[in-house]
Amino acid sequence: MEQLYQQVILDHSRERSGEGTLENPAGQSFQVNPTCGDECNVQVNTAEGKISELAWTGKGCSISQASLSLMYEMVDGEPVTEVEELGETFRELIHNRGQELDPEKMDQLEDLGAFTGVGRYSARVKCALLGWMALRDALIQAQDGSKEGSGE
Amino acid sequence: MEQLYQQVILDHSRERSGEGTLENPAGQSFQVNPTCGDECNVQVNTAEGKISELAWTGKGCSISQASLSLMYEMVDGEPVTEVEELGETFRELIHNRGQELDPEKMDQLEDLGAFTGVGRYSARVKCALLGWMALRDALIQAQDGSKEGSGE
Amino acid sequence: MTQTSLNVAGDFPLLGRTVRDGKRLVYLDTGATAQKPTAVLDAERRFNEKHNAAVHRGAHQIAEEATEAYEAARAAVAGFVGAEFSEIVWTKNATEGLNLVAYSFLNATLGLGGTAAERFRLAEGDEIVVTELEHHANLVPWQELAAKTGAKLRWISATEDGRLDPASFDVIGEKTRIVAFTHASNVTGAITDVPAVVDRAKAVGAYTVLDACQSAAHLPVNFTELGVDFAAFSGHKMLAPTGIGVLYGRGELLEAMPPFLTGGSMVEIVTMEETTFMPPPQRFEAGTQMVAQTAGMHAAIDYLNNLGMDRLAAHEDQLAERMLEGIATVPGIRVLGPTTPENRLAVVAFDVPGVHPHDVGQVLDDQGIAVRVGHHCAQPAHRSFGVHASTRASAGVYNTNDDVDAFIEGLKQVVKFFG
Amino acid sequence: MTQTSLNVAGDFPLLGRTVRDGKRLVYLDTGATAQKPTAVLDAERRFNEKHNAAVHRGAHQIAEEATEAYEAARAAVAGFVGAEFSEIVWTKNATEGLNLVAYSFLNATLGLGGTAAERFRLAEGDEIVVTELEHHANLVPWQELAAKTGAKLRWISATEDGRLDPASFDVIGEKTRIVAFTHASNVTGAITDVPAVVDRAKAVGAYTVLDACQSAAHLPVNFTELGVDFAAFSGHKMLAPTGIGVLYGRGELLEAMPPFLTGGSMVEIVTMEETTFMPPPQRFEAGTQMVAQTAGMHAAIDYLNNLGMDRLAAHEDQLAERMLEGIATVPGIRVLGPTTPENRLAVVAFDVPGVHPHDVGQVLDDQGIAVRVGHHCAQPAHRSFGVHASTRASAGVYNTNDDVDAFIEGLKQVVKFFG
Ligand SMILES: Cc1ncc(COP(=O)(O)O)c(C=O)c1O
Ligand SMILES: Cc1ncc(COP(=O)(O)O)c(C=O)c1O
Repeated sequence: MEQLYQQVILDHSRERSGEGTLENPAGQSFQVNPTCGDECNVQVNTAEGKISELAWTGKGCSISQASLSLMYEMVDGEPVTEVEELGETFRELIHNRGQELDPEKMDQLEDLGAFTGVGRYSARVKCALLGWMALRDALIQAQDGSKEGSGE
Repeated sequence: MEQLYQQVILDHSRERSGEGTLENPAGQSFQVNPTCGDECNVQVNTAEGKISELAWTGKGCSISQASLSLMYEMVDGEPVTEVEELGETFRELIHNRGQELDPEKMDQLEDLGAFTGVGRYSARVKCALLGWMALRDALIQAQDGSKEGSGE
Repeated sequence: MTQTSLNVAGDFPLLGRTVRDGKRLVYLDTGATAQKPTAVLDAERRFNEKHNAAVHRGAHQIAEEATEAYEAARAAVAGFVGAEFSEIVWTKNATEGLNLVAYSFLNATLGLGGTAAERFRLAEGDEIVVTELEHHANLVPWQELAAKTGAKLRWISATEDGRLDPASFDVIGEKTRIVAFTHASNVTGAITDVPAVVDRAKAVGAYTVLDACQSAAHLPVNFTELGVDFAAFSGHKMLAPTGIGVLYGRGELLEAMPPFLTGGSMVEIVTMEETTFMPPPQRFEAGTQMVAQTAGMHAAIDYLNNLGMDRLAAHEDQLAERMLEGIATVPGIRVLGPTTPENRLAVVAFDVPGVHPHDVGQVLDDQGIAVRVGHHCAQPAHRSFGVHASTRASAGVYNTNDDVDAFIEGLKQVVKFFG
Repeated sequence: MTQTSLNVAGDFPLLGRTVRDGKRLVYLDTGATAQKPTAVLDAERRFNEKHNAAVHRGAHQIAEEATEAYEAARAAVAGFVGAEFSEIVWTKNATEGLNLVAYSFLNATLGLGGTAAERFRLAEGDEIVVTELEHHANLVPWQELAAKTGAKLRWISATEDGRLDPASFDVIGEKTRIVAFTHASNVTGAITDVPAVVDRAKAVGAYTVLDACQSAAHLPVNFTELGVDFAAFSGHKMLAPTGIGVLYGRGELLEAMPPFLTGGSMVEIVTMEETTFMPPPQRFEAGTQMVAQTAGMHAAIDYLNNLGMDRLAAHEDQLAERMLEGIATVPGIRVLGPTTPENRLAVVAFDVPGVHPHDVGQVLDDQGIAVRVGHHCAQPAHRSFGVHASTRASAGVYNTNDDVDAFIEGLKQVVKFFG
């Protein structure tokens, strides 16, 4: 249990960062986990290739809430390409059946490494990734929007 | 094989009695065996509680054709109640899994006793009974008709 | 409280395995799907090794044997639920059975089935009544039917303790054509007062469709006595294999109803232009059926009959009582549904305030206790309790007091871990 | 003629039994349903004894294992037929798969599925094309769809030797919306020139629906390469258990299609008023699925892959040739279908003039030879040959030259007995 519910996760599931909504998000995505009805909504704005604003709302289990909260802390203000890369690495970790990735990647993940144990429980994979799915989706929208915008 | 295909059956399947149609049948019934598409049509008139006219057409296997032919020979001109009783006994025989019924009933069945072996083959039960199903149906119609008729 | 344990866990091979690093498995997820006794697995295997062949389609010996096994299973089911042989239609699960009824109404509405089927036609202004406690399987097909025919969907609401609210039965009125309702909720465990609904439906000439998915598996049921028109249930919840279910339909209605799935083995005469159909039950069994699974279903029915459904129900009543009493000793837990053991199944869903069901389930799983978490395919039922999801423990023939006690102990760990 | 026997009969327990007072069983009814190897029965049983639980619905360890087994089987099927993972939908049999497509078109026509589904709407004047060689499973659902939507049914006719007649392909025209046709006839054994039909259908923008029931079991198939839009087949014909089938649908189409059966596990958000649905393949898998059977299907695919579908096809080609040559030595027998072995399966239906198929089958059965008699769920195909019914011998992976020879010998007895 303690392997799954690392202190970082328990803390973030209680004290959540980044909860809220944006006024005029360029990208937003609503995702549902059909098994439990859990849901989240991620909103994002980008500027100069970076995430300029980020907010989320959602209801769900400690894993999904902690994942959203930690995601917020790690990616807000960061360059979009790096965020996408981080997301890929995180997905890789969660699909790694409870094993750590190579040290370089674990370094990149920083606190997200606390989610390593989730990969042992395939029913929880979706919980850990729900927020990141929404972020990926929202970022695509935001950037399509900004490309369209810049074309005008 | 010889137990199933008794000589009586082979003979009747080749030289069939009663094939034909009636002009104004009071009762008629068309029956299909869905497995093979075999079919028969039985037409009947009754008068004074007896079968006054009977005819059939059909296509099917030797068992079904022989059954229709022998049925014709046994019931044409006979009292309806006796025919119905005979039909019940025949059905009983065919559902008896290849065993003869008690001697009294076997006497009543006469040549129909040749069908005893059919009961061993559950897939052939329907073949042996197709004509008799049609006859029962046609007789009900004929008698409903005659009752209605006599009521006017 | 007397122990009525049936002591049959040894008949169920899966229950002998361990989980999560050697922990004894405490399986409390029978409401989702039941484990299978050796007798059922053996029957299915014996069919496959000795009698497997096409049914109603061959004249060779094995085909005859397969056909006999298939129809003998139907006869066993008919006896089990108080129905006639030809009132029993095989489906793959309860969901298909409920869809079958809904689609047959649709087909009749679109003109199929001739004058005999006119009675099933729906029109704008007609109403279909369901309940807030339905499993999605007995809700969404009726939503869809309503959307396609212009009929209006209405519903009976749930009381605070998760029963159908008689005060809302007056949604069944002159316009009602169909009343679809569950015999027992898979969330609250509440057993419905079926005659109360049927009487009302009959009074307005509406057809009744009973979701017997939870009831047929845990109670003696007799559809003829209940007076419902249709009922559906699944084999996998009652010790039989996956992939086999049953639709009951009153003889006269199945006779008149147009088919749903079409294809082989349900037709009489087929030309390129037109097709005529066989009488029920064949009319509703298109294509090669789940024959080996019917053999398994037959063995499951025999197993349950040998045990006695009355004894099974009494056994589960006692487990339900122990569960409810145990849960009451864990502070703060809210049971979704009746908190007393009368007229309910041993299906107990609950909310641990502040702890998400996923997390509850995870901590239980870590102790070897298998329960279900989520909305249990009944989102509106959860919404009626003001929650999104819940944790559900549900018992079966093989559970014991020890299982219940382990579960209660586990629940205490949950509260401790997240407390 | 070289013997290509695969010598695998020993893998199939049922083939070890005797029939009719101790006669060796010669099973030549694989076209109806195949026997199952021990590996398949073991896989199904292992699932039931170790990993049985609700799929996509639980968070406990066994539920996770069940879900993984279920989806791994899907991946295996996808690989086997050249499809993407999410293009594979589980059904109970091929018949359900074909009905699923027909009903989804109906649902779209009735306004479901929103604008994405508009492409599937049918209207009066539209045409649906089938063929005279179809199994009822790929004919009657289209007749029904036509009757319900006002579309017109047209058909490709059969040649004298039981192939699709290219001269009649011009029924596929501007009005054609759907072309449903078989990959291989279960009566004549003829293999269809799929690209010829697909090209024509594509040229007029019609959707193609392939009945792959006989082909997927006996030939290497790749639906992506064939370019069809939908394809259906059944597990029980390809060494897997009864009760499991597959619908292939091109990703883009499944994405846009409204669901068919509705209920649990295929929904996103359900309110009493309205429901949203999951993406494919889940959208088309309502209710508890045939999970143990998917484990059996996985083992069947593994078994076939190990053997090699190319080798299997070569083996059966050789048996077909031997059968046709043998039949030609029995005077008077008329083969319904191609009399030469190219582009055909080892499925040979024939007429013994003056002897009804029931009687033919009975005499063969008496010698332990299991064949099929009747119309094989293809009445129009029989009508095109001017017969009502036929006898059909069909071979599988486990048959040998000895089996074929016993069958030919048996046929000589038939002619002698009734001659
Ligand atoms: C060519 C063909 N299509 C469709 C089917 C229907 O398959 P099933 O009965 O398994 O649904 C069959 C087999 O019966 C067949 O041979
Ligand atoms: C009350 C109820 N109805 C319907 C169903 C649907 O049954 P199945 O999924 O076997 O079709 C279930 C089980 O999931 C249930 O509990």
